[in-house]
Amino acid sequence: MDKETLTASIEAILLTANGPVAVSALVEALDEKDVGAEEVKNALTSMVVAWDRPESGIRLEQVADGWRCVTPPALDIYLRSYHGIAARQRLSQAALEVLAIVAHRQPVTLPEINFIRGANSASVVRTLLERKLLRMAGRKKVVGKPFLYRTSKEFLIHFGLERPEDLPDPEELVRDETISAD
Amino acid sequence: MDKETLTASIEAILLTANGPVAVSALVEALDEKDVGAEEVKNALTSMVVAWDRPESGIRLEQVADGWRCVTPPALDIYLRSYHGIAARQRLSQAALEVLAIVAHRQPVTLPEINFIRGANSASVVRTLLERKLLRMAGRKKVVGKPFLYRTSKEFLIHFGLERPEDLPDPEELVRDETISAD
Amino acid sequence: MGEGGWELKTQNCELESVVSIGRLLTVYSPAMMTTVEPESNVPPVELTVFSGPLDLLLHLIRKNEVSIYDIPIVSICDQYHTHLRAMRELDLDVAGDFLWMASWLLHLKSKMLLPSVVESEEDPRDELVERLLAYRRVKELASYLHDSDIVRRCLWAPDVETSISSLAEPELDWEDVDLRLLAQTYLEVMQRFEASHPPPIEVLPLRYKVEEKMSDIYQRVNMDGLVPLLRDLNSRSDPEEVVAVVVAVLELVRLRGVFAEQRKAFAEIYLRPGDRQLSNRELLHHGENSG
Repeated sequence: MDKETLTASIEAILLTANGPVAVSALVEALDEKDVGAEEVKNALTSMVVAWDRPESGIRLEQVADGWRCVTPPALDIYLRSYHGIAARQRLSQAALEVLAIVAHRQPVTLPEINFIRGANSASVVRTLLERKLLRMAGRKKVVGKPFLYRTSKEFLIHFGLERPEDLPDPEELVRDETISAD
Repeated sequence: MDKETLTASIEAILLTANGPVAVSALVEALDEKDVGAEEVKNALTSMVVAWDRPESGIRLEQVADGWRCVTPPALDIYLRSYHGIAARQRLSQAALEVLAIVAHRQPVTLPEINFIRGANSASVVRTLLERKLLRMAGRKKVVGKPFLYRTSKEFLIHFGLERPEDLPDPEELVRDETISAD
Repeated sequence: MGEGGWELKTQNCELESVVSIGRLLTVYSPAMMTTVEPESNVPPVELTVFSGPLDLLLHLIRKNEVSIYDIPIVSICDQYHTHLRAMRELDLDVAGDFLWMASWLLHLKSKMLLPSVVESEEDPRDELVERLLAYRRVKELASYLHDSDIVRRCLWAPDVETSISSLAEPELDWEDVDLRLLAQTYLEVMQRFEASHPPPIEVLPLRYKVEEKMSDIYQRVNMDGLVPLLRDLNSRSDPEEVVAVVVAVLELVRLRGVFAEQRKAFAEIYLRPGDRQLSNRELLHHGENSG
């Protein structure tokens, strides 16, 4: 397979795929003798550069253990205008806190979340489950068998992370020990 | 609006639109003083040329009611191959329904599943057996001795459960899983 | 401390943006401030003042510019209670979590006021400090996620058709199928099943026994010689009784114990004695069949 067809095939797959595409899936789909993970990765890296131009309406990003195409944030205003979307529901402070706790300590139960936040988080957790940013991941082997929660693939995609571990260490985010950072 | 942003915006709209986009819709979405139908048409014509290269995985074409992006037919073979692979990681709504029925009523026979779903589920059950999410568990002692199905060990692992009995009561789970855990 | 403890309303505007809606008050933490931008035409419905008691405590510590490791419990406790009072005056729903923290602070305050008996005794504030530090880390991460969300929510994924039509991938990602989705799907399937298989109509036994009505009418006809059926039916208000009477009459006519006559359509139906004498057994036998 020549380099041009390789690039074209990857582009076509990424644009029609439903979510991030793993390199291994690309290699398997192309199924050509001379195409290995290295070739695919090289092609992807060149594409990242090639697409990063002001006249390009699409970018390539690495997220949730795969690659996906997205539009640049600056074009959101025109896209919202075309698709007729006035506003999106945003995440409340409580929701962001619950996400932070789950992302950092998963798998985690609701009583644990409540304790860390110092506030009841039942309805927030439910909303986040409905928005598919959290998912249930079994039950903890303690009295009452509380459900365990994890962040979902959707969470990684939304926040642009490859893995939950890629979130910054909150310890480093705290800038001042005496006066709480803001 | 400069020419580059114009091109990028049009590209982003075309790629995220589901179906052909009329020039008038583009003009309306961009809603800028200096952008008229002429500018948009010129940009589109330049894009047709720019995208028509061997390393491009997408083409721009004019159809009856506007402009749309399509993948070149030569890449069909790779797209088919990729989407086949992707389907393996995914589950159809029918498969999820069968899985839910077996999970909550196991052991259960195919005629029973068919009766509840109101649709023949033989091929779905076969797929779920192949994916090792269901397993056969003997035959029911009724006329015809139909096979009984249960969820598999893989199923339990995926949902983080130790035993099938740990599966929560669906009514309770959906109503107040987050409240009762308090 | 200003009136009702809401001095941040006037003094700390650059830190906390305060939106007054009637008597209700919305305080956005700094992280939330950026989202107050009129991206939406939906008014902010969330009237949480602080996202929890720990959030309020952190705010007080920052405002007093004191160290988190050496919290002046007495003064912070008083300020905390002033805030609670203000929240109640504003009719805000003060959650139990806030009250629980209030009592903990009171407990700490009393301990701090007691002369320390043993020098090496553990600082009663240790647990609180630990929880505040843990919560602050959560807040930092939440603020990072917030900033990320602001940019990332502006990204759109492509939706390109292929020249081949049958490519539609199954819609569900197996990785994201969890217990909740499974339970929801099960309930939907069962709802659909119940909707297409409505329960059989339950036939309740008549409250009036046909055989009773039969002997009743049979006796009346034989006694009076002539009974106007429609007038009789009109005098009965319970439809179930009307049904029982009609069935009883039909049965009596069938058994030839009673004759029914009507001169013309819609005219009165007269019952008169038939040409057979009915035994009690015949009247009761019917009852056995109709239950």
